[in-house]
Amino acid sequence: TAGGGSAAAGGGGGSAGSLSYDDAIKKVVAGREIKVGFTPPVLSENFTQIEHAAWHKMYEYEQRFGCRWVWERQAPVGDFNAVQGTLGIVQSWVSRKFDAIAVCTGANFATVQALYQDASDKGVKIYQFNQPAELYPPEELRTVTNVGYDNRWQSGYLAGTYIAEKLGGSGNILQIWGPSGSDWTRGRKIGFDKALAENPGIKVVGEADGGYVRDKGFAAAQDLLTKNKDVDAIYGENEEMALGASQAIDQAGLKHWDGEDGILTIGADGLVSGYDQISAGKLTATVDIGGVDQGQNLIEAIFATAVLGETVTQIINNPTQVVDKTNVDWHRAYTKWALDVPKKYGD
Amino acid sequence: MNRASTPSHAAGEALRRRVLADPSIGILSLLAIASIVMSIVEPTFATEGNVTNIVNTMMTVSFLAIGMTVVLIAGGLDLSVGAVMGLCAGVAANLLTQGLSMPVAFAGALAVGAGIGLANGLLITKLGIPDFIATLAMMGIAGGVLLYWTAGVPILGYMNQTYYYIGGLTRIAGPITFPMILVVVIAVAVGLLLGRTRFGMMFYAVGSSPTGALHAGVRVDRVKIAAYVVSGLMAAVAGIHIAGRTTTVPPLIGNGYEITAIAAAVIGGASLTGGKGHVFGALVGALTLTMTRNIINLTGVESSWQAVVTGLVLILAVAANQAWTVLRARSRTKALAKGSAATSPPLASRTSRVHHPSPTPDDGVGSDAPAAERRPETIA
Amino acid sequence: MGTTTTPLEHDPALAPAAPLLEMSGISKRYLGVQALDRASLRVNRGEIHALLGGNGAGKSTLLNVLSGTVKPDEGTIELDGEPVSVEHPREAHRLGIVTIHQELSTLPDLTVLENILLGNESALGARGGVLVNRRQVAARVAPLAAEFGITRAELWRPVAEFGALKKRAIEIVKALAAGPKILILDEPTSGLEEHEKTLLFDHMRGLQHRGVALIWVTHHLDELFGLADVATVMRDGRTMATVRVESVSQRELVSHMFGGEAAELLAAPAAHRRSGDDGRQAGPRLRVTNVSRPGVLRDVSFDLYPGEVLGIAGLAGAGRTELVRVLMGLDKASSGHIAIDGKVRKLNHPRKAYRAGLAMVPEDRKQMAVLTDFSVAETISISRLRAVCVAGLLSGRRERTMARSFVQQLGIKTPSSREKVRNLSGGNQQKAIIARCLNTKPSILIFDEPTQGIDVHAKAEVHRLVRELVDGGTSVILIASEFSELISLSDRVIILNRGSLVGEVDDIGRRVTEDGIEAVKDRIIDRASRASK
Amino acid sequence: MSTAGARLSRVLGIEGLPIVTALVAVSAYFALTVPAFVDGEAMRYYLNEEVPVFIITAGMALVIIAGGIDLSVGAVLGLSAGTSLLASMHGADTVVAVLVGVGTGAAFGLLNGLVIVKLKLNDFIVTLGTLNVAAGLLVVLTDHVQITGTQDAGYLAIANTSVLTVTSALLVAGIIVAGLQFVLVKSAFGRMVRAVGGGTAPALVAGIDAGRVKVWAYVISGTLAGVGGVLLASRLNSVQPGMAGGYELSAIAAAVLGGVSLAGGRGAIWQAAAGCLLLATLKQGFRLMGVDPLVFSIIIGVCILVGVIVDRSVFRLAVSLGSSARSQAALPPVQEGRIS
Ligand SMILES: Nc1ncnc2c1ncn2[C@@H]1O[C@H](COP(=O)(O)OP(=O)(O)OP(=O)(O)O)[C@@H](O)[C@H]1O
Ligand SMILES: Nc1ncnc2c1ncn2[C@@H]1O[C@H](COP(=O)(O)OP(=O)(O)OP(=O)(O)O)[C@@H](O)[C@H]1O
Ligand SMILES: [Mg+2]
Ligand SMILES: [Mg+2]
Repeated sequence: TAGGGSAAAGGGGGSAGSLSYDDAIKKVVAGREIKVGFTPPVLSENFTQIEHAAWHKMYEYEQRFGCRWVWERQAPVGDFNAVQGTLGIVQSWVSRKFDAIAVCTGANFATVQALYQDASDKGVKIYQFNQPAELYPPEELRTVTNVGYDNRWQSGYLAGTYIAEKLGGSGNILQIWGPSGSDWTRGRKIGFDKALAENPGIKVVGEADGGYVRDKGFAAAQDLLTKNKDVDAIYGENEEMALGASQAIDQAGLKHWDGEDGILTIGADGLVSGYDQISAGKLTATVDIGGVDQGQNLIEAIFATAVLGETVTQIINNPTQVVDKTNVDWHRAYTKWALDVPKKYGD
Repeated sequence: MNRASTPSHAAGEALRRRVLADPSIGILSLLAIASIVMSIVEPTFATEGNVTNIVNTMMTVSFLAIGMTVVLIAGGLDLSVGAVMGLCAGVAANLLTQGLSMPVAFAGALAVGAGIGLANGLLITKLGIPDFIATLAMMGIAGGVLLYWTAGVPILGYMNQTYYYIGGLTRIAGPITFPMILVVVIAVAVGLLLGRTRFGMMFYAVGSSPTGALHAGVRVDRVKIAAYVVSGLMAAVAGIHIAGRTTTVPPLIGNGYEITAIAAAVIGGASLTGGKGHVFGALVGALTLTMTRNIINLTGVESSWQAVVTGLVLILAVAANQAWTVLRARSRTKALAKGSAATSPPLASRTSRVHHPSPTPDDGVGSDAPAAERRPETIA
Repeated sequence: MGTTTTPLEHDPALAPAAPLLEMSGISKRYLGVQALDRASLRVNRGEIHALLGGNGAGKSTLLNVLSGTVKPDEGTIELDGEPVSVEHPREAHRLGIVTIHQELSTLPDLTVLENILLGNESALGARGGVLVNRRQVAARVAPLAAEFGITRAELWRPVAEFGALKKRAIEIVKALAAGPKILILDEPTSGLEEHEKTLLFDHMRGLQHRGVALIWVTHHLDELFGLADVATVMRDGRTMATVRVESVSQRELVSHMFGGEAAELLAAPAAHRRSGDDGRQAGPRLRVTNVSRPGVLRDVSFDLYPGEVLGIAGLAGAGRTELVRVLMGLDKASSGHIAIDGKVRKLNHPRKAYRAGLAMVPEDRKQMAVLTDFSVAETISISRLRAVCVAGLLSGRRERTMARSFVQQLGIKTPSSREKVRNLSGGNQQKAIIARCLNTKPSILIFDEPTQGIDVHAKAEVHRLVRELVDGGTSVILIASEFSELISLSDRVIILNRGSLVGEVDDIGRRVTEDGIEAVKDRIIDRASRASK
Repeated sequence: MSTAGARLSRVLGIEGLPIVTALVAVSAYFALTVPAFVDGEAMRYYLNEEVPVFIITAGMALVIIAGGIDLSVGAVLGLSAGTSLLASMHGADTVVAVLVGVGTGAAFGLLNGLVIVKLKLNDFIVTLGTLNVAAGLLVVLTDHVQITGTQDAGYLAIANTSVLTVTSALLVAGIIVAGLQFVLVKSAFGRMVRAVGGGTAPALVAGIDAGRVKVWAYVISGTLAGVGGVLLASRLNSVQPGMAGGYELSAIAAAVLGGVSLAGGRGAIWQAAAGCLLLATLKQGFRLMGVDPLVFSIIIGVCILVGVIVDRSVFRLAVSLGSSARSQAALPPVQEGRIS
């Protein structure tokens, strides 16, 4: 299910790999150096997972095709509001004539598209990853491709329907949102609201701002739980806040969801730390947004387009899944495999 | 008159005056009113569960605000506390994951906090760097070190039974948690230090007038450095606590806490011009901020409006303190006016006048130190 | 005359084998100013040693070196024949050197008790434990404090609540409580009231008898006689002479201080005083009617005529400063009105007061007058920026030209008109403030303690200035705690007592010639200090 | 004392010399070691990016010199961008849209000034409060979502027109800094700002309407935040909640780095702007060198410290050269620089 028709990806699909095929690619690559800039909106566990997954693929291609990767990661330093920093970072890579720039940013759409246009005019290829591109008209996208997932249906809607399904279509829920009103929030909200609309028995009885961080999510959930005794589920827009909510349940002496009963908690990201809590029964579920696949597909797309000159589809969506106790083990194993890299790049 | 000159009465009077002169009384009354209104409007507000939630939630800010208050009293400012808290949380957590014992891990965190405090103090006093800049740079450095060190990945897997107590997640008895006890112990200790010891007096002296303190033989630099060390230590305590409360240490854990700490300290009566403030006020400030959030969440203020409400509460809080100071000063002036008309001896009337260290005409200028402390009668 | 100017070293009677304190070769340079140039000072045990000199002579700097607040560029200090280094005030305290600084250095946010306690812990027996037993200390301090008018209750109040006078008293109590070996008093009496001065002098004598050495800076040469034993005179950072006070005249001291003939230096213009009702036919320039302010002023009414010096007499706290603050729009009167040239004005802001032709030289120079970081030129121009504007823009050249003329006119000692005012000596700062007021060409100029801290020469100049001003038609309101100064300058004196106007003495010139200055003074003091009904 | 020493001392004592030297040295270093640094377009880009901070730094410097502090500027800038862009999106005329944005800023400045001066409330907390209010209003206004897309070409041209190789936004920023500096040193208002910043009491006694001067300083700061907002909205053609958050700290850091004293009364607008430029240059230089962002904030922190330390040492050197034998700083024995 890796994103569309890349020859390299296809080649990689055959596990043995054809020697002559690899040699042919090697000839094209001719030991060249590929300069890639990677800029997440913030440094976090999620983006570290994506980056490490990318390194796996890079290492593989390095071994097989003899390309040499120059990897540089920069992120806007500061909090979630420091989004404009991305612009300067991308611009500096453009001036330094990088081959490919992979961007995930909270900076606003129109501005970054102008910047991308400018970059591609100068022969620098731009890729987005983990970016809610689905919220914008595809014809306005100025990237080579967008490796990600659809936040509406592959995250918000999944979480909403999961709650509805587990609660049997009726129950009271709390929502804890981040303060930013970012595109991710927007997308997830659309999907979540759709799920709510399909399940009129689910009532949102309280919502609060959890600042995307655990302690604030914790405090917010505590407050909401004080007011609303009869709560069946808590949706945390990101996993940190959902984990905070899970702590609030413990503190209030309430019961975690055991499959039939208790308070269900669900977040979104797919972090190892979250999976551990799922195993421990503290977090009911999370949406794995497919970070590992994103990282690998990003490199595949870069190699196919920037090196081989192929084209790829404009949107490459990766599989996502609600992870709960039933499937947490392989998701965790997959992520842990990604984190355990054979080689680090960019040092 | 005779009674007034017995020392015990004078001291009692001093205590009463101190309490009444405390601007945080203003905000306390506001909190009291808000609590009464809330318990009528929202029945869950006055429940034991909610109250313990509020108290447990305010702990982190309380630790930081106590340290910040000490620095503000000594005429400084510490913007690095949030980042230092995060770094110390990281140090404690990391040392635990390395298999070190809790005392060692916590000592490590405290040492880092104190060390950074010391560095701040040295930069400010010995190299003459403005406190705002030195601690802002230190905020960048401490935050950056944690980020670099963790590569953005939260530190996990250090929690154990004891740490659940330290984080306040497991209660000790009834609603009492360890951080509550700790905050009381620290508040009493720092309160005694500030209010009852020679050393504490020096903090106020240095913040009040560095030159005056110097003339009195105070080693101004050392006192200032000590204040920053206290602040660093309190940041470390807050870090150790928050690592236990959140059970993981994400690298950006301390973001924004510096401003919260300053706001709490100032709401509690500390002044950015130095020389004023006390520990009790710091706790009142932390309570104010925590209660605001709690009330917002309980009343279901739409999340879009939360920041607006928070901002207005901040202004209201300092306005309440100000109003209290003004009301008190005015009532005193009135009493004095009456007194001088009556048969007070010349000396008494002369000495009991309210003097104004700075002139502020009726359209006067507000400033950092609540201006009414200087000129009581101008808000008409 | 030659004998009296002989420096100490040559007078065997003045040079016992081992002086208590010997400072020698002390130099200190600031950017552009040689504050001290190999200055020396030699003080014996049990001696009251006056340190004299014009403003900016370097007295404070020299004493600051001794008290550890200024590090000298070179020079040595010997105490009891042992070389000592005083790197920090703390060391000075340890050596028994205690200072009452020229500028108030009380700590506003601390209580009076804490102010007295800080740095005096051992002397006050508060060393016991880490915790300070304030009550015990209060009991110990109270008797001394009471002598200086500080009640027990006041010990527990923050110093910020008190006026300048009380702060001075607090500093004195603090210093006395320290039980010093050497007590430095840098103009300790500025702003003090007559009886407090007397009290302080008594204490000084008491200390002297106990073998304490006192170094005393003053500009009131008349106070020296009968109190000080020895005087050292400084000029331009150098020690000019050390003399026995009993064998020298004021006149000689003045010529040491300024070099030249004292008579010329101090020549006051023939006091042309107004008498009776000259200039009154035109009507009052200022009419104050029933002005009250709760707790401070009660129903104060008076007139001020053109070309007149109106003195306001009163004891400390009588409300003199408060009255002029109301006139200047710094405080609000609760009732009453103020008319200027027959027109009632609402002076609710100093800006309006200036516009109405008022200007004020305030009492507390450091807090109320000196603009941080302003140069001499900028200070002088600030109240009337229009005058230095060309086409709406400030012209630095015009500003400095104007400033220079004032610097010359008032003899302000400054390296240049660009020098920061706060770097000038106290007296010269005062002159700069006066220049600022003069620059607004006021029709009513208020002087609140104008000669506080300024040297005899400058004082004579200020007096001359006041006369010149009134001769030019300006009206002057003068507040001076020193009644002889007030009487010698005023045409008329009104007397305030606890916020009420209790009397008026007019035609002072005539009365002084008829009854003598002391009689007039007694009459005023009597009115000012009588307890009102 | 040698005259050469004295002359050197005078030169070293010149205000603003350290910041200019630092700026020149840092730029020269990057120009020599990082080829991309001198690339005209890259330079234009990073300068352009810095415009909003540049503009609010000027206002911030004015407020600090007047003895205050304005923490709200970042949030107000964001809100002004929002109101202005929304106005334009709803078909308001270019001029009207600009006025709406600038007016939003001015209104917040006036609010800050009046509350601080008339109610005599603590400036730090009041502006922290209005920071939250402005940031919250932007969230409400945008309803959590990024707003985007005015059709008004005139509006978009405000920041994006090229004038003699620089963008109009940069030009506006330059004019603002120069203008405000001019006002500070050449106008009566500027002189009064310095007087009030040095101390309210002596300023009042000298007949200055200190309250009004302070209110005006806040109004100017707010207005400039409004201007910055309009420029930002015009450049990006979109606005999102949380925009420009944290700019206030950069502005304060820049101002102080440029020698503006937080105690009030001292400093210059151009020096603050130079401080801002220095921070931006460091950021750009390290970015182009490919420095790991994880050590980025550490490096910037260290650079700030080193910068200020060098500044102080130069000052000390100046003083000691002017002094005869043993060097002795005329720095006050105690640092009294505090937030006023
Ligand atoms: N630091 C200060 N700032 C502003 N005003 C002050 C300050 N200190 C004293 N004052 C004012 O100056 C006066 C000084 O009070 P003090 O007790 O010295 O009496 P005084 O000036 O001799 O008496 P009078 O009130 O008669 O002038 C007080 O009236 C007080 O209002
Ligand atoms: N911190 C400083 N910076 C620059 N110049 C200074 C400083 N302190 C004092 N000076 C200068 O040193 C000289 C001596 O000043 P000092 O204060 O010792 O005089 P003084 O004799 O005490 O005068 P006064 O009688 O006016 O108090 C003056 O010219 C003064 O301007
Ligand atoms: Mg002096
Ligand atoms: Mg007075």
